[in-house]
Amino acid sequence: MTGWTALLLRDLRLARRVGAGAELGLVFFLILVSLLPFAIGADQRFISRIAPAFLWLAALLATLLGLDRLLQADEEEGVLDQFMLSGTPLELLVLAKALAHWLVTGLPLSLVAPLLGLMLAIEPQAMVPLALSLLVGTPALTLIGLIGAALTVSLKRGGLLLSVLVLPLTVPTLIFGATLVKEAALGRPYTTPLMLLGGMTLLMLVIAPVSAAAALRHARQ
Amino acid sequence: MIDPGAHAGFIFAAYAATAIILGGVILASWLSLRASRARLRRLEALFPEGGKRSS
Amino acid sequence: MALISTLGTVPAPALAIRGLAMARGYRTLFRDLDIDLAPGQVLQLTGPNGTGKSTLLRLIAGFLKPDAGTIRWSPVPDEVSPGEWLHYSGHHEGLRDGLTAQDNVATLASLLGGDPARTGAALGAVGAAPLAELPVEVLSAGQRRRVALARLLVAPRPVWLLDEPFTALDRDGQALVRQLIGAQAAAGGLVIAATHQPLDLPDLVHVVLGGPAS
Amino acid sequence: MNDARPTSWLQLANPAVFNRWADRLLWPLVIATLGLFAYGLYGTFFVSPADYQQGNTVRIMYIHVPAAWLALFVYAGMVVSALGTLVFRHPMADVAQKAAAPLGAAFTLVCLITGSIWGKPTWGTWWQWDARMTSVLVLLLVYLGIMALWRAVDDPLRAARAVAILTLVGAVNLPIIKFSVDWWYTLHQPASVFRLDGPTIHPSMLKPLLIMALGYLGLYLVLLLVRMKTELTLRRIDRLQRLAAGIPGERA
Repeated sequence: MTGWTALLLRDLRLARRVGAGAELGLVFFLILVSLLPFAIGADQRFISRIAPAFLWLAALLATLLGLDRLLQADEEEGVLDQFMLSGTPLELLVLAKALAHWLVTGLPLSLVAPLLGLMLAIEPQAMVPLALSLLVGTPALTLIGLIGAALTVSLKRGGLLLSVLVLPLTVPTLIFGATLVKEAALGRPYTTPLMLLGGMTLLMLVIAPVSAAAALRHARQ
Repeated sequence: MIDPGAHAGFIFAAYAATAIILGGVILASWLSLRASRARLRRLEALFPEGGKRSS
Repeated sequence: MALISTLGTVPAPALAIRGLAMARGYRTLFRDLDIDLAPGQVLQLTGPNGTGKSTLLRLIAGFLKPDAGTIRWSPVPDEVSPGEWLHYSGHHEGLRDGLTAQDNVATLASLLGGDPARTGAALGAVGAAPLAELPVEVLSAGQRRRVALARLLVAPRPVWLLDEPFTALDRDGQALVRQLIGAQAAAGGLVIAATHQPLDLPDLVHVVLGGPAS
Repeated sequence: MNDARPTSWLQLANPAVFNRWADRLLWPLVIATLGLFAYGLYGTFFVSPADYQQGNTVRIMYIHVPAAWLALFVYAGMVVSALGTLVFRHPMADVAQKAAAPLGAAFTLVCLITGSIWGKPTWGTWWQWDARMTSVLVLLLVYLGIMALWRAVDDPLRAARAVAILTLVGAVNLPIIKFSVDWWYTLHQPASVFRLDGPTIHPSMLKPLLIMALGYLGLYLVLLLVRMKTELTLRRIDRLQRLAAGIPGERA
């Protein structure tokens, strides 16, 4: 077993044991969705109209959960020192951590979102595109968050700062994702936003590990 | 054609807002430069050889 | 220490430090530092607190870049990161709460290019076999130290950098550390330990950091 | 590969040289800036004609458009500083970047507020989720994030490197954000809005606009120098305080 897969499995195991992973993110997502009608009223048609945008916004916020501890816990315990001594490049190791984070937040969220879409009276033809958009788009959110996590790794209360740093950069992902679902709900083709969303994720797949690793290296200088 | 006089208030507001923001930044920058210099002078008077040793 | 004798897979390098200088913040910790270390030698670093013992170890580990001077390993070529040849054991054990001692050490073994299958034997060798299935957050500081020591055995590496290796350890534990250092040196490895405890080893190189201010 | 910058050069030489040049440049720049603003404002209010469509409100353009240019220009300068910090480890690069970020945020804020005030008589609303204003708003958020990161990290060198990485990440993202917002706007564009950007600009308007832009640039440079000098003084104070406290191990 290589160091990369060992790290991935370790983080998945940690997420299960510590309980900050899948369940809590999903519960947070569910709470956000159930709060919406209280804020805007029970007008089914209005809810249906803003549901795609709102589900994407909720997914964005749920993805931020736990990001502040993603690298910090390893830094505090001296595990990041060991990363530096590993034969596996730091860029790939932080990518493994991001993948683990996505597997316990983004992935379950994408699969559950259509069910919550039912509650928000989303158009039936938009169910599958909703799950698809989240599957393709939430990795970009996690990866952008990875950069923020690396930049705030040594800060005691970095959670709020992380959100401030990260959220502006998520604008394109949010636009493409929410537009995809909206177009699908109107019965229009959604290939363009899907391609743009995928492009965003691919781009972040390159930028995020490199910048996060650079930030971690510089943070210990 | 819009009556030129009708929007004088908006023009004034825009220029005033700009003056307040940029003026605020100018004032803040100038005051902090003065404050930092004053503090440095006080410290240098208190520890005359401290700064020399460092360079 | 049968585990260490497998060191032979990697040739132990020699260390040559020339003209090393480092400042932290505005303080110069040391300058013009020269150190030579041959395979099989043990270096003991001493000096008052805040004189840069930990910084020197982190410089050698490659975590920090020096202000001036060079750290060269031979025969390791310069392009290879020295990180892959050495173990670094700092103030933190490198163990994550929420995982068992076994899981922690096995993950580190994989990360450091060692053999996770040796985890059980390594934990046994440091006297932590009964702790293997316990989550590390229930362990005492000394027990955590022991578990962390197992890392040195699951991934054989020729160079050990140990920052205060005796902290929190009882008499047996301290004897164990001495034994491990001795075995590593006997196998041709290279050990640099920052500690004020006597190491009781022949052929010990001693470096004192931070003489009186001139 | 372990050869690094000599300590003395890092600590003193360059800041001293910088301070000498800054003192020499500062007052000529102040005078030039005042002159440009005087000439520019005269042109704005007494020479420039009212727009045939927007009337006198077009006079807001002379403070709005240069602010938008500066908002981008300052960010471009910060990208250069970020490269200076990360690649060349230039000791003045992070000082420049730290000094520039609040100035960029201020120009962005001016751009947003004047745009909003211009929008009220033009569009009939204070805020329009128009592609440009939305992008500029995101730019302001990025500036604020950079300033927040500067404040959060205590050690200046460490903060400088983190901010430099964030600046570069932002630089890659800003064009994408701009593109996505434009794309979003073309999908959601309300039919009733008419665009601010006239296809052509009359030379009688262009000249005061350019002069005002130069005035803004001068103001930026003056403030940048002042803030860099302040930052250097603050670092010197910090150093002096630590030395005066007699930290052990100091062998300078």
